[in-house]
Parts: sequence; structure tokens; C-alpha cells
Amino acid sequence: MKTQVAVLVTEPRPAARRRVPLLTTVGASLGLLVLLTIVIGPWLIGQDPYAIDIGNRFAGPGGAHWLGTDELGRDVASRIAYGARATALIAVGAVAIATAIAIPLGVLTGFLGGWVDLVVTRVVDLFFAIPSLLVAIGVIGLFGASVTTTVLALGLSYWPFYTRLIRSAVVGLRSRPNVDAARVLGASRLRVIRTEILTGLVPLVLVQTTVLLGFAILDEAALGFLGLGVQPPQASWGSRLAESREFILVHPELALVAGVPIVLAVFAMNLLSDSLRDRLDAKRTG
Amino acid sequence: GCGGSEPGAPSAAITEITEITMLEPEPSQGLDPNIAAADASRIPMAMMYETLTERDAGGELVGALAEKWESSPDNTIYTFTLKSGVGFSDGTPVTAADVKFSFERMKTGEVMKGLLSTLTSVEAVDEKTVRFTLSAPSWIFPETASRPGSAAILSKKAVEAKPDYFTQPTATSGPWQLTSYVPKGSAIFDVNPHYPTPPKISKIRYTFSEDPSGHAAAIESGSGDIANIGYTDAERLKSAGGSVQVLQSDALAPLFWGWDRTKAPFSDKKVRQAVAFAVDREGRQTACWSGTGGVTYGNILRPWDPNYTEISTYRTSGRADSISKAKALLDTAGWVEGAGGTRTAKGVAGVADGTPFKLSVPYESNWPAAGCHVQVLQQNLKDVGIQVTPEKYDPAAYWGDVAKGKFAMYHGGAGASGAADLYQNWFRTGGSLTELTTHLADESLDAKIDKALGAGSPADATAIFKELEQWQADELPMLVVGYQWPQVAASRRVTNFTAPLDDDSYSLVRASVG
Amino acid sequence: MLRYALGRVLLAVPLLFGLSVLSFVYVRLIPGDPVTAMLGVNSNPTVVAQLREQFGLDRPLPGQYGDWLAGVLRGDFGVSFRSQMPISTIIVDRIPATLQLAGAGLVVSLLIAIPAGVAAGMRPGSRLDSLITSATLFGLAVPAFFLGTLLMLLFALTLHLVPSQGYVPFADDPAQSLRLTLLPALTLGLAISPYLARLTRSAVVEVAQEPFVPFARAKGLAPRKISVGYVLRNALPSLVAALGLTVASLMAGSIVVEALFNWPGTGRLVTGAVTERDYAMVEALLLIYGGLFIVVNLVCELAQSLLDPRVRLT
Amino acid sequence: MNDVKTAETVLRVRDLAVEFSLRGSVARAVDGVGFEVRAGEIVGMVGESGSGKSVTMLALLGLVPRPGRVVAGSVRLRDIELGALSLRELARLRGRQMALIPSDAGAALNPVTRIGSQVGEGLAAHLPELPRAERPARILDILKRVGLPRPEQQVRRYPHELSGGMQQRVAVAMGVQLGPDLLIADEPTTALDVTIQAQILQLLLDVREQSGTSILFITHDMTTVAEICDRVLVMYAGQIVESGPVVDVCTAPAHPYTRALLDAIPPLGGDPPERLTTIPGAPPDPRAWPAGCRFAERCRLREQLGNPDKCTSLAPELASDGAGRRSRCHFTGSAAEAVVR
Amino acid sequence: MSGESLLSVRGLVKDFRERGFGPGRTAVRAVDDVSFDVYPGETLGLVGESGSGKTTIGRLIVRLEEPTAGRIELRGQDLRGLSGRRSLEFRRDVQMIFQNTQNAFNPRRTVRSVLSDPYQIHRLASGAELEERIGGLLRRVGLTTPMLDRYPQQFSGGQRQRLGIARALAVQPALVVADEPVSGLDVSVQAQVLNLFAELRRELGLAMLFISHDLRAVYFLCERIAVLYLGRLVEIGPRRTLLEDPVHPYTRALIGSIPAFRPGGGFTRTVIKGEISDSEPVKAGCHFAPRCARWRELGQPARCREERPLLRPAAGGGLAACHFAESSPRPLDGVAELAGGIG
Ligand SMILES: Nc1ncnc2c1ncn2[C@@H]1O[C@H](COP(=O)(O)OP(=O)(O)OP(=O)(O)O)[C@@H](O)[C@H]1O
Ligand SMILES: Nc1ncnc2c1ncn2[C@@H]1O[C@H](COP(=O)(O)OP(=O)(O)OP(=O)(O)O)[C@@H](O)[C@H]1O
Ligand SMILES: [Mg+2]
Ligand SMILES: [Mg+2]
Repeated sequence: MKTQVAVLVTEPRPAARRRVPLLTTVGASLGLLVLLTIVIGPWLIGQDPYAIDIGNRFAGPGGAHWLGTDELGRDVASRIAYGARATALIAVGAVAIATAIAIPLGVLTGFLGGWVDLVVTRVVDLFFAIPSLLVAIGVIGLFGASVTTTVLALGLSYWPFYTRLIRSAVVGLRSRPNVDAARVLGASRLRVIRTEILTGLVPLVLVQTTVLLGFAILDEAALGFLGLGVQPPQASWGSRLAESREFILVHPELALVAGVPIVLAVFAMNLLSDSLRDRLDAKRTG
Repeated sequence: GCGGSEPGAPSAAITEITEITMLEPEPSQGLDPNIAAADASRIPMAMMYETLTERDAGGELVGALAEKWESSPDNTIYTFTLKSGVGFSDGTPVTAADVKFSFERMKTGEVMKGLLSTLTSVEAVDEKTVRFTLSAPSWIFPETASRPGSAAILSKKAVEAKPDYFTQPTATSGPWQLTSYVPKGSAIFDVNPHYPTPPKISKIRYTFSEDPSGHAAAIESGSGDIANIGYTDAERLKSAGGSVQVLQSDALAPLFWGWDRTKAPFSDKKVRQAVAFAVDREGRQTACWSGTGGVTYGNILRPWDPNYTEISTYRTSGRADSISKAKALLDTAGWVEGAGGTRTAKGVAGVADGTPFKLSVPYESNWPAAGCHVQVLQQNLKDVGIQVTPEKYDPAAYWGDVAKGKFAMYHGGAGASGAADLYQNWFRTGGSLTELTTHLADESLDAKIDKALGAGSPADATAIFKELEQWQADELPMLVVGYQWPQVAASRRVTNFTAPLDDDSYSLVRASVG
Repeated sequence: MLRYALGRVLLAVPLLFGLSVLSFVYVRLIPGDPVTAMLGVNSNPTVVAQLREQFGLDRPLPGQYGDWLAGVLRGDFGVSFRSQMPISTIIVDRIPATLQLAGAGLVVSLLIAIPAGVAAGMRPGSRLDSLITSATLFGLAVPAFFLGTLLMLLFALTLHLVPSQGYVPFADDPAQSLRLTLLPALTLGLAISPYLARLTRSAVVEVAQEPFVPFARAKGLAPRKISVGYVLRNALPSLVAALGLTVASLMAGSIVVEALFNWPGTGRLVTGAVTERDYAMVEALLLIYGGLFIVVNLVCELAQSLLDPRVRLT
Repeated sequence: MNDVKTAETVLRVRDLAVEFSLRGSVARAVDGVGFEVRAGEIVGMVGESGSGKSVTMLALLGLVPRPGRVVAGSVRLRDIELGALSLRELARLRGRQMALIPSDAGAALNPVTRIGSQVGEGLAAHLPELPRAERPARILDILKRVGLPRPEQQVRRYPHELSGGMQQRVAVAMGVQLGPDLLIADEPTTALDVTIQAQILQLLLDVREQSGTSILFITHDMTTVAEICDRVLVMYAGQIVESGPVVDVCTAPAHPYTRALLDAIPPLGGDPPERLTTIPGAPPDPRAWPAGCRFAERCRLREQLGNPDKCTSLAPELASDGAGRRSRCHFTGSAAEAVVR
Repeated sequence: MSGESLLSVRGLVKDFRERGFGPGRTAVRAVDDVSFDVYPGETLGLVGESGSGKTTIGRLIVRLEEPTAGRIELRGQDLRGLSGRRSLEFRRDVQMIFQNTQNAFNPRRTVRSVLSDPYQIHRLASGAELEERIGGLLRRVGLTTPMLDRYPQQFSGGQRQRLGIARALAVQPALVVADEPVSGLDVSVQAQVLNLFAELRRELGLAMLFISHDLRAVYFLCERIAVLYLGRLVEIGPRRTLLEDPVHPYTRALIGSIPAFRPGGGFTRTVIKGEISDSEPVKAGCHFAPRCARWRELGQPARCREERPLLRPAAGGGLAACHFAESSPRPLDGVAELAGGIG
């Protein structure tokens, strides 16, 4: 008998979508590679990312310079390794800020409801209406470009979206019977939030953290390209890519070397968040 | 050459529209010659405002709107005669009254008021004759009147009729007139049919581009015809020998570091000298200009200047030697080796002991080479224990903030005129580019410059300039670190075009499309 | 339905009002004196005076806001202090360019995303789905300007098919205008298509799980009828709503793409205004971008409710 | 009711097996199911959740979802072997000769299409020769036949504007409108209130009465089966463990599982018992069916017989008693019966 | 029932406002002037069609919702406005068991953690004692201690319902509200859970409000049964009376709709016309009138549409809310209408 694709009539959801585990593995190993680059990369490469060696500009890979040198004769590999640190710092900082705003606010509004919810949600909608890159640019416009403002700018540009997400998740969690069960047992609001709501948010936060880390890496690069990100000579992935674009016609390999880590790191984050999402979904439905 | 026809009728019949696209930074300081001094504004201003005189391709001073000029023997009275048949873009003739109006306006403006400080009166003798009276002798006045974009001759009637005339100037005297201006977009220049030597290019799409890294690509792919390009791109295009012509001026412009000499640390000559030694001049031009340009160790004058003799105050036997000289100077100046390699103050006047030697050095963000320069500076000064942080700066606010003394040290600029212009503009108090040297305010220096400008002839002035240069190299070592090439790429469609010196438009006027 | 629409519109009003307050407050947030911050210290006194006048900084805040809002409602955002031109003129001049780019970008992305998202969503877990999903995950990882640079290298400089940058108004020279739009639109479209494809996919997966899909099969309807009339049709409302949210990515993407291709749209005004500290301009752009987002989403929500009979009642 | 014993066979299923390949393992959800449905007959299929009722139904329709695959067996509808049909032919057959009545009509109707056009879809797909103009009349006609109140108004409504019972009536209308040979009703009343359940069951009986359609009625509710079915198939762990006329099976179940199932129903009326009879444990894992009888682990009879080895070592066959009853138990028969009593 | 009532519900009303904003939102009266008592150790069954307000009454009693009007008293004490400490004490007295076993547990918490909740909240036990009491609790509901470290979704539906019972019993409540605890379970599993309830009630002397639409389960477990229709209590009485001699026409229809399970007897159900949601909301009079066979039989008396019938004692010891209760013939030999056929 021939079969066709369909979903069971009686089964509300099909079994968790099967993801080629290969991709998860790829994501995890790429993520690990990025982590290694951040942690031991600089030590491993052992070059000063700021040491200018004019006589040795645009040197190809080989010798002490694994990935060659840039337009000022600086070691590209170490600039990328140190840049990974700056970029990671920015990404982690931005996500931390967004999370630190979004979770309390989202839980507060989603859990309490009522006029608090109404008012705060309007405010969140307001910030949500402005494209996040524009928010980031606006913040940088106020305080000038630097690593700190980049962290702040990105963090502030993510919170509205993130708060909305948390809020709607909390609204969903709040109406689940397990919350009622806890209330019937006499649990205080704080306890309900702690045992039923926050635990329920863990998968969402895990997934969003990886997603936002990816976003932040991309946005750091975009700001660098617009000249509003990390300022030279400070190495970051975004600034490295922006710098190398200047020589792209002459030395396209430099732009590639600068762009590939970004693409790979974000790709890794995306793969991880996707498989995380699948895994956590599957776990929830049993 | 000069057109013979009467104003009111186009001097040459424009039969075919020849159009090119230029990629240039937006004139973010606006188009008022009294306010805008940056190159970004002066280039389009030179295209639409003509001056009395101009420099030709060979650097000779020739008449532009002026047919001829005479000076009194003591160089205090200059009489200019205007070309006939010359008109503003609206067809009204350029008259002596317009010249008088323009110069009187200039004298009140930021840009020219220093240069015109000795100008006491302008008289319109008749329709075509203007007489300038100076309070002190100056042989350089005709040169001052050639300053592209700045010594602009404006239409009295048009400027007075419209309070916001400079937002989009109408009725202009230059080879082209501005017909549309879209901020952050582009401007369109159409030929001014009443210009004495009508340009062959009848329309210029002047596209604002703040990111020069795309220029070579743009010219190559046919998105543009003329644009400044980077050094690496120039090298590549030259060796590729393909569809793009790379035009380089043989004139070189010195590049400076500026510093605030009124305050510590640069109030101490020894610190200035130490920094002058610490800067790795050879390395720098290789790094940022792809090995082009020249190196100088104290000269401000260019090698082709009649006054030029090489000064090598800061030349040493090698990098190690430079560093040890610099370190010794810093030690004696009271900036001693501190923890973490950064020098700290010990007994420096006006500085608390233990203050680290840290500087934030700004540069104009739309000048890619500048970023490179500052990074090299950072690297070089680190070798002697001075910590520099490069600071990308809004180009529109940059020079204003320099002049206000916001920075202890800053990335300077380059100019391309002769020695007289240089001293008058850059070193004399009140000169048009005194932002660079505001902190000088040295009366004896001013007097010396005035003396040179008032000398009977350029030749007389040279001796004084040489003296000045020698003194400057030793006493206030402004870091003259090298020469920078103006570099332009043009598509093969554009012929007869040469890289312009300064910001003048004469080479564009001579260019054609074909 | 009318009540629903009216309610939605009424909800947008306080949002727009709040947005105006936000944009207004933004300039007043500038540390120190905004005029000094804008002009630097060495400023032309006439310009300073004019700016102070324009911002009305010496007056009490509510008064400033009232005047400013009154101006905004008349379409007067003040004068850009850099170019001395009315901000509304500047912005209006550039809107055609931005619309052209955004529209073309949207078309490109829809052409890529909808088929890909539907193909993947109709067979979740299949090989095609894994392929498309990983492609979108990869696509999401490529910075738009990097992608654009690579496209420029390939199409403009290696293959010489199109110019690398530039803009001609469509009315001036339609053919050339479209030629010039090609690369930026492709970049923008490719940059946002992964988002759209994912949105489409998840909307389709969601719908394909609904019991009415196998029931439609059991009724013997043609596969085409099922994928279009059932799956896509039911995914459409949420897709339209999602499309409204994509506007944000579209706007953010156009900021970068316009900078890359020297495209004279409003996106370049944003970066320019910030680097030049043209705060009145930033203020206006915040308001316009935010307002556009709110209005587009309002329209999308209304469209969604038209498409989904179930929404109308709520 | 016509005499179903002599009526011709509408559906004949033999040795049907469906497998789901899951990560690293294979679940044989339906394992060698065979049965027949005769014209005008209502055949009930009961069994615990997960016993394979729905998968069997999907296999009949050729709609087994993706990780699943029909691995063996044949399905004949009248004289058509469904396994030999192309996808297109199969689709043409569905809805016309063999129709489905879903368990939750509220979810099975397209929420964005009006009732009228949704009912019309089947006509358009299967009767393209029917002039467009005649469709509305046909639609109204069928809706009237299923007792939908005020059909002229309902056709312009969307599914969510109808009550659950009305939605189910619409679904029945869609199933019967082309006069199919076989109606497959997968728990058509589970989602409904008892009073509405009664209405829908009555409706199904009326349909059978009027058009003689055979119905395969899937449910887990033995009491409903007892009321409306002629014959019953009892499913357990992917297999049919007992089948026969409803009266016989319900009054004298042959298989211990059927007995347990009947005993677990709380009685209505009289003084309720202290406790209900239950089936201990849980059904086996479809990824690893036990070797012998699949019910052995939970079987009371086996316990009472002293846990004979045969039950766990040898898989029982579905044995027929020659009088239309079949049972899959080694100890079916009076001997065992005696022990149990 | 005699003696002091444990739970006493009087004139309970609950209105829900439609979700949304702005004026014009209509209110749904989910519970409409409902009164009943539950006596110590008694199990009261609450039956009714979907949307009749069963769950809402349960939630009102465990104070998950605030009543719009009316009183709920536990051992004579009004539950309104209980302050923190008293409120906590109340939580030890009244517990709830939920229908949806899938969602009644936080999927991210182990059974151990979930079952510790009641002991921690009420500071009943900690450390080794806590372990022991949780273990005892699990065994009590027929589960084993090795299951403590598993997650709820790793259990079958029946096992999860046992967990839900365990959670509710931890605080040793006097009254348990069970909202459809066996629906969605297979018959065999359902029987297991019903047995467990019966056992617990016997052994612990629990009083219970057992909500279900399954009359068989209710009949098995509950001494008394209350029937709800559209938010109103239409009949309440001892189970046998209610089943064998229902007074209210709706109760009759309900009972008539249940498959009688007489194999071979053919389909003999009583089918009433229409559905709850078909009828327009009734402002005054009897909610059931539009579907009521008796009303039609009696020639559609105006009283049914004008005057709300109140609960009155009926023959057999129950109460019924029907103006014409006395005129009821005995059921099953009935005139109840067969309807809903084809054509
Ligand atoms: N999409 C699927 N993927 C994997 N296994 C499946 C799938 N659909 C069904 N199964 C398996 O097939 C077996 C039979 O399921 P089926 O739905 O036929 O049971 P059922 O008898 O209809 O139960 P219910 O009464 O709950 O509807 C189950 O063990 C189930 O796990
Ligand atoms: N939170 C709420 N908001 C609005 N309306 C509600 C809410 N809860 C219940 N209702 C309404 O109150 C009425 C009674 O609902 P309730 O859930 O109590 O019925 P039920 O008898 O438990 O039904 P079921 O058998 O379907 O569980 C319904 O009309 C329902 O729509
Ligand atoms: Mg099923
Ligand atoms: Mg309920």
C-alpha cells in the first residue's frame, strides 16, 4: 500500500521533529571551537594583536603568522582570537542586560496581569516598534561608540522583543493547571513564580540566549560596518571585518578570514538553539 | 582663454549633454564659503563659485574671473580688471560691485578673515574694475584671492535676495551651477553657460559617499567616473592597467600632528621633541600609503618649493637610536618610567605626580588613512611609554573642537599650496587653518610671517620662510611626518583629466567625456 | 469586524503618542547641552541661536513638547542643522528610494522564502526540510553587509553584470533604475529571507499538524488543493502578522544595505544623523521608523483579521 | 436492518501490518490485522489507547503518516485492491467510495472556509461533471438529511460559529454525501457531551438505515459498541484478539482481555460494588512485543491457570469457532471458562 | 444526609467578562445561584454537560476564583476575605485534583520536588522525615519510591493521576475537589483510579466533590449526585433515586442518553433535541425550557419562560428545580421524544 505524508488524526502533535543529529554535532563542535578560540586562542597563537610590523604587511599565512598579517602587519590570527574575546564580551554582556530586564519585567507583567501588565506592555510595545538596530544606533548616538556603549546599545535594543516573549510565555505558563495546583497547596506568589514559572522559562531562556548571542555577534559586526561599533585599534570581529572591507579588492582573503568566524559562530549558535528547541520541546511533550 | 560673448547669452552652445558621476564626501559643513573650510565643502564650492585668480596645471597663478591685475610698487594697492562677458549662472554679469560685496563679506567670515586682516577697503572703480587697499604690504594678495571655494565671488543680488541662499545657492559664478541637492544623497551640477571657459562636461552627478573603500569598485563597475581611492586600490588598478585610470598629483602635501602647546605635557619642548623622535616616519608612510609619498624630518616646505633645503633635525641612525633619544628627553622632562610600561609624571609643572602619560588622539572618521596614522602613532609611542588611544571623530565637528582646544594631541591635515599660503594660513594667528596651530599665538612668529608676506617679492620672502622653517623644526616640532599623494581614479570615459591640486576645479573644467 | 478594527486603531493611538514622547525625550537625554553636543564648541553663533530656537530648550518641557508635536502634526520636523534644510523635505525626498529598495527586497525575499518555507513545512523532518532549515540557519548567520560585499565582488566586479553602487530615480530612467536596484535588493532580500522562510515554515508546520489536513486528504481532495486551500490558506493569517514584524528587519537591513551600496534612502540618513549628531533628524527618524512600524503592523493585524474569520470575534 | 450475514463483503483486510521507524527502533503498531465488513453492517473496533485502532483506519485510507509505513497486507474495497492503486487513484477513491468521519469535527473542518463551500469541495473533487449551479442545492439537501437545523443559514457560517453537535453533523454530511460503500468513523462521539453523543449515534444509525452504508466504528467505549454495532473487533497491542457478533462478545467474551475490558466498566444502577475489576499493569511496548501472548503479563486467566509457559512462549493464533467468532487465546473454551467462574 | 455540613455553598454566582477591551463586553454567568452542602466523609458528584459550570464551582470552592456573589463556608466559616495565615490553614483543609494530568505537573520538576511542595509550604516536614513521608504517600497511591527521581512526563496518564492524588493528600485535607479526574483515561486505568478514590475515601474519611460528565463513574463513587444545567443546579439527590427516579426533565434526558449496555437490545436511547450552545441565553424562566420535552408536551406553558424554577424537595429525598416536577411520569417507560433523525 502506498503511503502519504500526513499527521495522525487522533494524535495532537507528531513526535518531535527529527533533526539530523549531524547538524547538532556540527553546531556543538563549532560552538566549542569558538569557546576554545576565546579561552586559549590568544595564548595558543602567542602573538600581540596590536603589534604593527610595517615591513610585513599583507603577508600570507605561514610561519609565525598562521593566518598572515593585515594592512598594518598585525597578526590576523591573534586579532581574530582577541577579537573573539571582545565580541564574546559584547554578546554576553548585551544578552545579560536584555535578560536582566526581560525576565523580571516579563514575569511581572505576565504573572500579575491587570493594569501593571497593560501599562508596561504598552511601553514595551513602544520600544518594540523601533527597529532594534535603530535603538542601538540611537544609544550610540547618545553616548558615543565604544565597547561599553555597544554592550549597552545591543542590550537595550533586545529587551523589548525579549520581554514580550517572556511575557507571553509566562501568560501561557500561568494558566497551566500546575500553577493552580501550587496555589491550591497554598504556595505564595513568589514561590509559584520560583517553582512553576521560572522553571518553565528555562528552555525559552536557554534557546533565546543562544539566539540572541548570535544576533549580538551579527549586530556588533553591523555596527562596526557602520562605523558605530568597537573603535580601532581595538580588535573585535566586527571591527576586523569592517577594516578588512577596505582592502577587499586587493586582499579579499582578509575579509574572508574576518567574515568566516562570524558566520561560523552565529551558525553554531543557530544550530544549537534550533536543536535545543527541538530537544526541549520533545522533553515537554514526553 | 576668455569668452567673447556678452552675458545673457550662453557663451557656447551646449549641443550634447555629457554627464559624469563623481563620488565625494557630502559637504557636511554646508556651502557657505564663510563657514565651510573642510575639503568636503571646498570641492563643490570650487565647482560653483569662481575666484578672481587661480593656479593653472603648472602651479602658475593666472586670472580666473579677473582678466589682469596690477599692484602698487609697495604692494599695498591692487587693481583687478574683470573679464568681459562673464556671468553668473542666472545670466547676470559679474560686476565689480559683486566683487566688492564678496570681499567685504569674506572679511567678516571665519575662513578668510585672518587672511584678509590687512585689507582695509574695496572699491568698485567701474563696472569691471576693483581696487583693493591693504594696510600693510603683501605680495601674496593675488594668491589669497585664488583660494578655491573660499575666495568665492558671489552674486550680490542673489545672496541679498534670499536669506537662506547658501542652503542651495542659486546664481553662482563657477563653471557649474547647483541644480539639486539631496542631503545624504547627491547633488546635481549643471554647466554654467555664462562661465568664461565653459566646461565640456555639462552635467555632474555628485554622489555623496562617506565610505571610500567602495570607490575603486564603483569606478570599475561603472557606478562612477571620478572618485578618490585608497592606496592599495590604486596600486592594484595601476598594475591591472584595465578600465580605470589612476591619477596622482605630483604635488605632495605634508601631514602634521597637532598638539596643545599651552598645557602640559606639550608645553614642554622636550616632550614635543621626544615625540618627534619616537614617530617612526618611514614605517608610517609605508603602512598607510602603500609606500608612496616621501619622508621628512622637520621640513614643512615641499621639495619643489624654492625655499626648500632639507632639514633632518629628527633623523637618527635607526629606530633604536630614535627611541633612546626620545626616552632620554622624556626622562629629563619629568616623565619617568612607570608601572606597566606607561610613563608617569614626577615633578612636571602643573601635573600631579604619578599621572600616567595617556592621550586620546582623535581623527576625522571619514578619512581612512587617518585611522591608520593614529594606530601607527599608538604603536610608536608605546615604545617610549606613552599610551595613545585613537578616537574616531565626527568630521563635521572635528576642526571646531580642535580649535577650541579640546585635544592635547590630534591628527592634523595636509595642504597643497605654496610656502606663503602655508605660513599665512597655518602658522599665523588668525590664518584660515589656524585650528592646527591655534595654540601658537606667538606674536614674534606672526611678525615674522607678516614680514615675509610684505616682502618686496616672493624671492625676498623665501629667506624668511627658510628661517622660520628652521626655527619651527627645532622649537615647535610639529610632526611633519611625510607627504601624502592626492589620488584619484577615473573611468576611461573621462579624458584630459588630471588630479587636482588643492580643491580647485580647473582640471575638471578641462576634462571631457569621450 | 468594524468594532475590532476600530479597537485596533484606537490601540495604536496611545502607542504613536508614546512614540512621539520617546522621540522627543531622546534629544533631551543627551548628556549636557544638546546644542553644544551637536555643534561642538566652535560653533557659529547664528546656528547655535537658530538651534536653540528650534529646540526651544530654554522653555519648560511640556511647552517644548507641545510646540514640537504641533509642528510634527503639520509635517514640520524642524531644520536639519547640518544641511539647513527642512527635515521633512529631506526625508520625503528619500522615501521613494527607500521604498523602492525595501519593496524590491521584500519581493526577492518572498520569492525565496515562501516556496522554501512551504516546501520545508509540508514535510517536517524530511531531508528537504533539514536542508532548507540548515540553509536558513546558515543564511541567518551571514552579516548582510558581508553578503552584499561578496555579491558586489561577484556580480559587479567579476562578472560585470551590474554597477556596484548608485541610484537613479525610477521616473528618470526605469531600466537603469532597476539595474541599479538589483544588487541591493538581492542583498536585502537574501538577508531577510531566512527569517521569512522560518516564519513560513513554522506557520505551515503548525497548520499541517491540524486535524483538518489529514481529514482533507481523507476527503480525497487533490494535494494541490490541500497545500494551497488548506495549509497555506490557514497559515496566511499568521504569516501576514509575521510579515508586519519583518518590517523591522527590513528597515534595519536597509540601514546597512543602503550604507553598503551608497543608496540614498532614509537608512543612510540614520547613520549620517547619528555620526553628525544631527539630533533633530534622529528625533524625526525615530518617530518615522517607529510610526511606520506601528502603522504597518496595524494594517497587517487588520489584514490578518480579514483573513481569519476566528479573529473577528475576539 | 438488512440481513448482514448474507450480504456481500465491502471491505476485506488481510494481514495488515504498519511500522513506525523511530530513532533506532521500529514499532509495529499494527501487526497482522485482518477482518471483513459486509454491506450495511456496523462493525465496532474497540481497544485501549494505543492498541492500533487509528493506525489501522489510516492504513485503510492510505494515510499513514511519515515515519510510518504499511509493511504488509492487503486491503480490498469491493473488488479494488487498494495497495495496487496510484496515489491519484487512491485520492479519487477517498471520500467517494470510502469516507472518514473524524473524531473532533471542530478541529477537522477548515476554519477559514464557510460550511457550504467546504461541503461543496467534495462534490467539486469527485463530481466535476456536476454543474456548478447545481451544487448549492445538493449541499443544502445533504445538510438537511443529516438534520442540521436551518441549513440555509449555516452554509454561510464558519465552522467555529457552529456548536459541536452541528459540526459533527456537517462532518457526517461530508462523509455520506457521495454515498460511499464504507464509512470509517474514528471515535466520532468522544469529544461530545452525552446528550449530543446520542444524537450523533442516532444519526449514524439513520444513515445506515437509509443508504445501507457499511460503517467501521472505532471507539474505546464498549457500551457504545454494544448499542449500535452488529459485530465487534477487539484490538490489543496491534492485533485483533477477539471478534464476533456484539451480543455474543459482550455477553460471553472468549478472550480474557475482552472480559477484563467489560468488567472494568462501572455498572449503572443498583448498589455499586465496593471496587471495580481492573486490568493490572500496562500494555506492552510496541517497539518490543513480547514473544508469546501479548496479554499474558496482565492476564487473570493465566494466573488462575497457574501461569502456563505456553502463554509466554507461544504466540496464540486468532482461532475461529466456526460460528463467526474468533479469539486469540490458547485457553479459549469451556475448560478455561470453568476455571474462571 | 444528617449532621453538620463540612462545606456549605449558598447562592453562589460567578460571572466572567469576555476577554478584550472597551465597553460592550458581555458577561457570562458561569455559575448561577447554586447552593448545596457536602457532609464530612461524603462524596458528592457534580455532573452536567460541557460548559455547565462544573469546573467553575470547583475552582470557586478551592478559591482559585473569587465568587461574584454568594457564600462558601467551610465548617461554618466564611471563606471570603481570609487573611494570610488563615488562608494557609484553609489550604490544608481543601485540596484539588485536576483533570489534565499532562499539564497538572511542571515538566521540569521531579516527582520528589513536586511532592515536597506541600510539606515545605506548610512546614510539615523536612529532611529525612520528608523523604519518609513522601515515600509513604507514593506507596499509598500505588506507586513506588524509585519513581521519585523521574519527571511527570515519564509516567502514564493513570500514574500521573495517582501523583495528583498524592499531592492533594499530602496535607491531609478534609475535602478534596476532583475535577474530572478520570476522563481521558482508558476504562481499565479509569477503574484503577476510581478504586483508589473509593479506598482513600473509606480509609481516610475524606469528603469529596467529584466533578465528572461520566455518570457511570459518578454513580460508582458518589452517594449523592448534583446535576448542573447552564450554571444552575437542576436536581440533587441520592444516587439511586436520581438514576432510577429522576424528576427534572433534563436529568431524565441525561440519563436516557447514556448507553444502557444491553447488548443485542438495540439502540434505545432517549435523545433530546438541540444543544446548550444552540439556544439563546435565557434571561428569565427555566434555562432548559427550549430543549425541554415536558414543556412542549404541556403545551409550552408561559411560566417556564417567565419564572425561574427554584430547587424544591422532590419525591425520593432529592431536590429538583422544575415547575412541573409533580407532573412527571416515570421515566424509561417514557414519552421522551426520539428526535434528530434524518429528514
Ligand atoms: N506518528 C507516529 N509516530 C510513531 N508512532 C506512532 C505514530 N502514530 C501512532 N503510533 C503508534 O502506533 C500505535 C497505535 O496508535 P493508534 O493511534 O492507532 O492507537 P489507538 O488505538 O487509535 O489509540 P487511541 O484510542 O488513543 O486513539 C501506538 O503505539 C503509537 O505509539
Ligand atoms: N476564565 C474564564 N473566562 C471566561 N469565561 C469562562 C472562564 N472559565 C469558564 N468560563 C465560562 O463559564 C462557563 C462554565 O465553564 P466551566 O469550565 O465551569 O464548565 P464545565 O462544566 O467545567 O465544562 P467542561 O465539561 O467542558 O469542563 C462556560 O461558558 C465557560 O465558557
Ligand atoms: Mg485513535
Ligand atoms: Mg470542566
